[in-house]
Amino acid sequence: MSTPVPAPPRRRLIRLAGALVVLLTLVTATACSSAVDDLKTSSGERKEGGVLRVGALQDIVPARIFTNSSDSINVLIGSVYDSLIDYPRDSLEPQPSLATTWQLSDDGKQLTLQLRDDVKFHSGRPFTSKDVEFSIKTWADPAWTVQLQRTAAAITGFDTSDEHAITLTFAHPLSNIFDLLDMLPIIDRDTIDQLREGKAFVGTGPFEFDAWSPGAKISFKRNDAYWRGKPALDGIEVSVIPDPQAQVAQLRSHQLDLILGASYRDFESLGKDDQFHVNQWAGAEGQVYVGTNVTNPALSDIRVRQAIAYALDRERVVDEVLRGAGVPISAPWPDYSPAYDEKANATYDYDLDQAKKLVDEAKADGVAIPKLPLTYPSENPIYGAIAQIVQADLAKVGIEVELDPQEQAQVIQQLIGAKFPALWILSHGYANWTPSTLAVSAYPFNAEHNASLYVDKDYQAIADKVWNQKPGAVDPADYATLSKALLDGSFLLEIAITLPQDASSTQVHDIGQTKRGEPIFYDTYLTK
Amino acid sequence: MTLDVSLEEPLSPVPVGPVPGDLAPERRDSLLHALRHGRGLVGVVLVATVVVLGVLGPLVAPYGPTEQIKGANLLGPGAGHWLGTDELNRDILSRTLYGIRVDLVVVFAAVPVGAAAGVFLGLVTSWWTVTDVIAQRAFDLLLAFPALILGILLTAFLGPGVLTVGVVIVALEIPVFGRLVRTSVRTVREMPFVEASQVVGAGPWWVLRRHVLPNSLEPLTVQLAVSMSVAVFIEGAMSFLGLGVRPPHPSLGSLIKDGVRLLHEAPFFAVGPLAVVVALVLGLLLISQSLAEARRA
Amino acid sequence: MPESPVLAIEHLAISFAQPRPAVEDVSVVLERGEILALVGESGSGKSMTARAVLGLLPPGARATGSIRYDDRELLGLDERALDQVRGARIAMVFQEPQTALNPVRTIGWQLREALRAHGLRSRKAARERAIELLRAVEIPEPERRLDSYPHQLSGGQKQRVVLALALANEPEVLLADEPTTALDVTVQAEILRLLDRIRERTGTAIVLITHNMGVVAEIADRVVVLQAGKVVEEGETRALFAHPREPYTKTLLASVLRLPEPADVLPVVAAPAAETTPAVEFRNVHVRYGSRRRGRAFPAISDVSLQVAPGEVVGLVGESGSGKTTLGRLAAGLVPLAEGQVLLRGTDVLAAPRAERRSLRRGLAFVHQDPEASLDPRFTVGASIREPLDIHQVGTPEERDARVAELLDAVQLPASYAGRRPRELSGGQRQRVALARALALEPTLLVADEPTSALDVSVQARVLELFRDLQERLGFACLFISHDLAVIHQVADRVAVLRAGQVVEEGPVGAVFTRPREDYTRRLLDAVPVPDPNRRGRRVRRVRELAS
Amino acid sequence: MTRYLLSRLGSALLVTALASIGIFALIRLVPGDPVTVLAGPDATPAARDAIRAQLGLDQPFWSQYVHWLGDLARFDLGPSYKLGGDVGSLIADGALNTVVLTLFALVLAAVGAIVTSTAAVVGDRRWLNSLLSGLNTAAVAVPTFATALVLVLVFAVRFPVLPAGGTPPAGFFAQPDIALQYLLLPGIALALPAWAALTRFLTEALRTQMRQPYVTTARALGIPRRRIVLTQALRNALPSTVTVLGLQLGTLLGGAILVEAVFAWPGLGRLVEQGISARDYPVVQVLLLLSVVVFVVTQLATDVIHAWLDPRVRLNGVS
Repeated sequence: MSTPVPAPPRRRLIRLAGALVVLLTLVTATACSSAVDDLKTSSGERKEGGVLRVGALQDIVPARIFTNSSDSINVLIGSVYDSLIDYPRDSLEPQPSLATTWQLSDDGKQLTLQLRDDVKFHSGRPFTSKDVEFSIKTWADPAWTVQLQRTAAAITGFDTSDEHAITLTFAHPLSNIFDLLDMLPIIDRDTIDQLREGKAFVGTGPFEFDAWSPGAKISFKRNDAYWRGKPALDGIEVSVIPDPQAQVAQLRSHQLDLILGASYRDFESLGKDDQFHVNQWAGAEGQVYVGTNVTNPALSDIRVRQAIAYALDRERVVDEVLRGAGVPISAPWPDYSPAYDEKANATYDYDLDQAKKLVDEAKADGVAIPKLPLTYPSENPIYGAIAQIVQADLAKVGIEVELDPQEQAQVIQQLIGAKFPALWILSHGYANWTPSTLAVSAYPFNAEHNASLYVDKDYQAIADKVWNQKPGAVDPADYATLSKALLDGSFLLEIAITLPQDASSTQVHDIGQTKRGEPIFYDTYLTK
Repeated sequence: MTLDVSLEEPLSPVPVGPVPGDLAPERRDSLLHALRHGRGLVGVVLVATVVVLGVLGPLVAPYGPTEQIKGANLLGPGAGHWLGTDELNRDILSRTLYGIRVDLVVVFAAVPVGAAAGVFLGLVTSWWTVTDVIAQRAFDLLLAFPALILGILLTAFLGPGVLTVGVVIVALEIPVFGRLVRTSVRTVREMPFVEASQVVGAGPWWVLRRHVLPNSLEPLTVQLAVSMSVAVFIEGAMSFLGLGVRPPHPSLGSLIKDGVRLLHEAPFFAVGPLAVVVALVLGLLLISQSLAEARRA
Repeated sequence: MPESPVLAIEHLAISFAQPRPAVEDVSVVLERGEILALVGESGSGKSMTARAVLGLLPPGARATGSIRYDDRELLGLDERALDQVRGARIAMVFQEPQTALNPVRTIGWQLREALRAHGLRSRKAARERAIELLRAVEIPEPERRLDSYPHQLSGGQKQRVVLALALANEPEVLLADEPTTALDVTVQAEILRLLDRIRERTGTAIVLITHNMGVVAEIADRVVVLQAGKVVEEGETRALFAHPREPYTKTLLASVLRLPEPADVLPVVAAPAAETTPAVEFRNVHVRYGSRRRGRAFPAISDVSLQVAPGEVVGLVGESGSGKTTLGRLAAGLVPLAEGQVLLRGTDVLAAPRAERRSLRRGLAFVHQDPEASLDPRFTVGASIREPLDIHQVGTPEERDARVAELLDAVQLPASYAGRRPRELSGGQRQRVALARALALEPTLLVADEPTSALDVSVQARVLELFRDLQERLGFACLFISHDLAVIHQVADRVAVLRAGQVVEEGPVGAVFTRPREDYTRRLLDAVPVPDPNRRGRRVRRVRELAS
Repeated sequence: MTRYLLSRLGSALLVTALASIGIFALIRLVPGDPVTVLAGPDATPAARDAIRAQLGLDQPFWSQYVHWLGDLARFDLGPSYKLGGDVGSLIADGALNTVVLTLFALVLAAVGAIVTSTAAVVGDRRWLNSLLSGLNTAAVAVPTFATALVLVLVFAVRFPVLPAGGTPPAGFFAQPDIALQYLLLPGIALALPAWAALTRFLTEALRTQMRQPYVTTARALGIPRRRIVLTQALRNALPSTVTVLGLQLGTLLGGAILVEAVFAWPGLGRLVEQGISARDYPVVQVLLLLSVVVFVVTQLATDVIHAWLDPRVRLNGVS
């Protein structure tokens, strides 16, 4: 009566599951189709072409494409466009680029530039003086909200009668005119509308814009007709990876060749790993600072602001937060700036006793110091870390601080509207350029109207004075006065210069960087 | 007809009909019993340990939660600092002990508040068709947003902080409990004993208060434990995305977040807070499982 | 040569991990081709005994002793070996046809599975055999039914399918666990007939597990009486019914309610109570289920008019789906009225103002069929009984407690029971509590929906007696709903027979049951199994006449 | 059944319509102004006004809403404020990534749950049950971001066999074998809690089914236990499991935000976060509406599947 037992479905199921597991293992294990390149051992032999895979923290934003506000934008501008002149990274001596020579009139109000005649846009159209005029006028359009818009707007005349030369006329001498010419990418006037929509970016640079999928990826291909000669790489592919941790993981697993946005600590540990190379770009610095609203009753007393300046443990911030990738400062200037003065830079060295003394004095004079909110953007962890160090130090001198992390969007709105209730932490740039650029353009410093609501006649006067002079002809004493005005006003308390970093695998060679912070891949090549 | 006197119906409890799979009639306080034995006991011990650590933590913590110890930058676990120190020279053990409190608040305040609100709304609305339909659609709407999207959105309003986490959790729990209670109302109101009360003249409030609520307590208790474990995760996930407590104050989630940023260089950092989170969630899950089992039995 | 018994159970004992009624010592022998009835009340172990044969005991149960099929020991066999026996040699049919079939598989699929389990792999052959089986259990249009799902069949048809499944592999023994309990009497009669014919045709020996002495008398060759896990008495059916030896068997037989014989009934003196207002009056009422707006209204009650005089007990009988329960619920205000009027003590309930409606409701009470669900499991017995008093805030709390004690006494439960929980009570006790609760507000009308049908016969008899006694003492009117004609005969003054939502016949119980005017009523009466084996032949003949 | 489904469809549409108003209003109540975010810190007031007018944000609320509805009806989602691109294609890219990841995780979880819970019920061994229950609890008790990070550390950084993150460079369909490797780690991290929840539910549902009388009937017919589990109990447990699966989809979408962050997976989570932080109204309101639509459609789909799987509903319209 025993009947043949049918093949048990369970066994079939187990077999099926087994087959599935084997299949998956095979798929993952077969080297030929592995998603992870096994690039651990490098032969050091140069590879022809190849695509450089770059990780960036932020995506491009077409409306703010000329603002150096994200690392993807930096790659795009640096790769697709050329400017008329280039500053070397650590000096303010203009070098030829699209302009070969230039001549400034004696009164400093006219600049004539000779342009290269062998340059073509990616569209194939030749580059002419009209393009320079168009680029400057675009830059002067407030809609693009560029930093040196005031400088561009001060250019009142364009003589483009010669296709390969241009003469610019200024409303008044512009000490930072070469800053503008360095920053200004030469853009194609035919495709400006597509640029606005993010559909086309046409320039004269070593790489052509290929495709953009918002939020994910931007790709570039080699410009074979580049006037300097064709670049080594076949192309560049930028992946937008907002999480620094994920960037590092992808670099370590060799999915990326270069990452632009890891944390300071990650760069530190990658630097110790001989599979990777970490670059630190002096000359393209930013500055992190504590801002004060001088109309806040407690902060309106200069002694309180100075006390805060003394209580900032800049060395600790540089060591523990920036992991050494920075320099403690009291005045904004880097050491190669004409305004740099070692003594002025040490004005507010860490001195808790002095700080406490100032606070006590102010309190004795009846200044009430309630708990002060300290606002900072919550997205970037270094602000949070610095804020907590500042909070701890200020507590020691008798100033209670309440941390107020906010979204970047709200922080910027408060910055623009000068609406911070008391203190804030942010970064600024432009101290590495001609000093007048900082005083007339950078938002927190703008002498006319700034986020601190700091109004001072002397400061306004000296800011204007250093701007309305010929480039390179500013009296060093004027810069000293400017520094003194800033330090005496103490409305913006510098903490440290931050040095931009990036990390690449050892297969990547010869990456460059502009003063603007744009990575340059023209010379870059890969080894096998 | 007459009946033989010898056949007395027994007065001692006799279960009716031996249905296969039914268990002993002794069900008195079976829920409490479940918590005193086996898995339930493990759960209670785990949760109680975390609660005691959180409540007594400040007494035993060697340092303050925000105290920055000079020179103690990112130390590994050692005699002075059992769990090491963080980037800002703070003792992780102390921060963990203080951080537990945030999660305790979230778990034992926000979840009950959300649950109570959900139960109340569910009870009030589900009796009448019109209010029921409205409430159900509103609950649907709340459920339609994944927790973290709700979190991101609310943070845009309120800024990061414990309050935001609490509000997110309350907003999440309202529809969960509202729906649960609705199911109970729908089931219980069909029960013969409720019909018997209605025949005599019991109104909706009477039925809801006297019959529905007491009879929903068991599923609600189970859900409460589950929701509490979910709340721990939400605090963790929101802190992970930077939407949680404000620095410098620690929470388990923010500690894990800080820890995982350094996972590669300082793996010890996240271990302590992660262990606490796992213990708390595990404990709550075990409790809910044992309660659910006891209920089914 | 005396044939060996096909199934022999010796000293079977079943124990459980948790305390529950167990089987202590059961020995039963089943001869080839006979129908053996296993009789006993709940907890007597009759079902467990049958399950033990096929190794289908609930988890945690342990069986000792011996169960031999064809001299082969079954107890202790592993699942694989048991699977060879199950279905092929010994098959089993369960009580509840509603749930015994897989709801998401077709009838044909389930039959094929049963055949496949014992070797019939060919789809075509299986289909043919399935049709043959459905035909054997007398299901019309078997080819079409193969593609039906269980929910598309009636209860009786489902039980036939279950039988077809059991017979699929031509077993020698069929264990039938209460196969007709959940069915209407007319269907029950048909299924019993079918079982008998199957035995005659195939020679399958049948163990029939039942609590219904009528069924036993109808069909069984031999009877084994179980009480509390032990065999009390056994014997040939006629002999046992005629001369029960054990007191338990005697009580069991005595508890069985019987229908009146025409000769028993005295000419009823109708006591017309025309001048008093009826406790409840239905005037041309209609009830529809489903939303009428969506055009799917299904009529449950159509144009019924009925009166219940104060102090009168009116029985509502009918098969399932006849609308008897709906009518009761209508009186209790639990279902919406579609058309017509319901008058309580002469007042139209729906037209009455709120306050009056509330006071009218005070005079109502409702007892439900299911003792498991008729009390809130979270209330103590006392709280349950008190609830109507609480709702209407009658008297002080102390007075209410006193009233609870009084009511418990009235339903013959000790006052100490007030503190107990429903789960600590037996089914009969629960129904007593439900009755006490219903009487708390001294209702003028009690609606009792099958209050005793879930109870054992002996318990049922006592509850009915108590009910009758209370009714006479308190004088409330009552709508008593039951499918069991004998129960109605026991308690009701008048009876209304319902069929498909309409009253077919109405009148004094004695008159209707002995001299029915309608064919339908007669058929109902004839289908009731009579607990007297001597009258077996006569009844079968009459049923056949009616069926033709 | 059609009638039943139509009524469900009606209420689904109502929820979506109400949600669209709610979302539209809610986003505009969030403090912070898209114009200032877009214009950046250095813009002049005039520049900001120009941008505001260009975006149509100077219009009254209802006019903006009606405009938006009109655009929606024409499937024209307009340009993103910040990213400049068309919102439709922007979301389509992100949505594809998220949907592929979520569905992959859903399939992993569902298949895994069916395999493990049938194994547990068929096998019915004490050690097997303890093992599965332990795994199960562990999968629920460890936060998703922790499992995700550990997976990256182990399988991508320590032993680089799988990608640490990102989407397959050639897309999902060109090279399925590569795509699978990219999906594996985030898929597992996302699927684990859902697998645990489904397994727990399905095991319990199967055990409940195994206690049903029809199973006793089947056992009494000599049908082997594993066959009963696979052909009968599973089939009966499926309808309610589908409902739970539908609910899990919501949880998975929520979890996807975390997993996407860890694995640098450019999906909807990132878009939501960026969109809200930039106050990019067109992006955010479409995304939020999308999450409502997904929820509503899932509910509807589970209702349909539930009805279709259960012949009692399919044939008789009993809901």
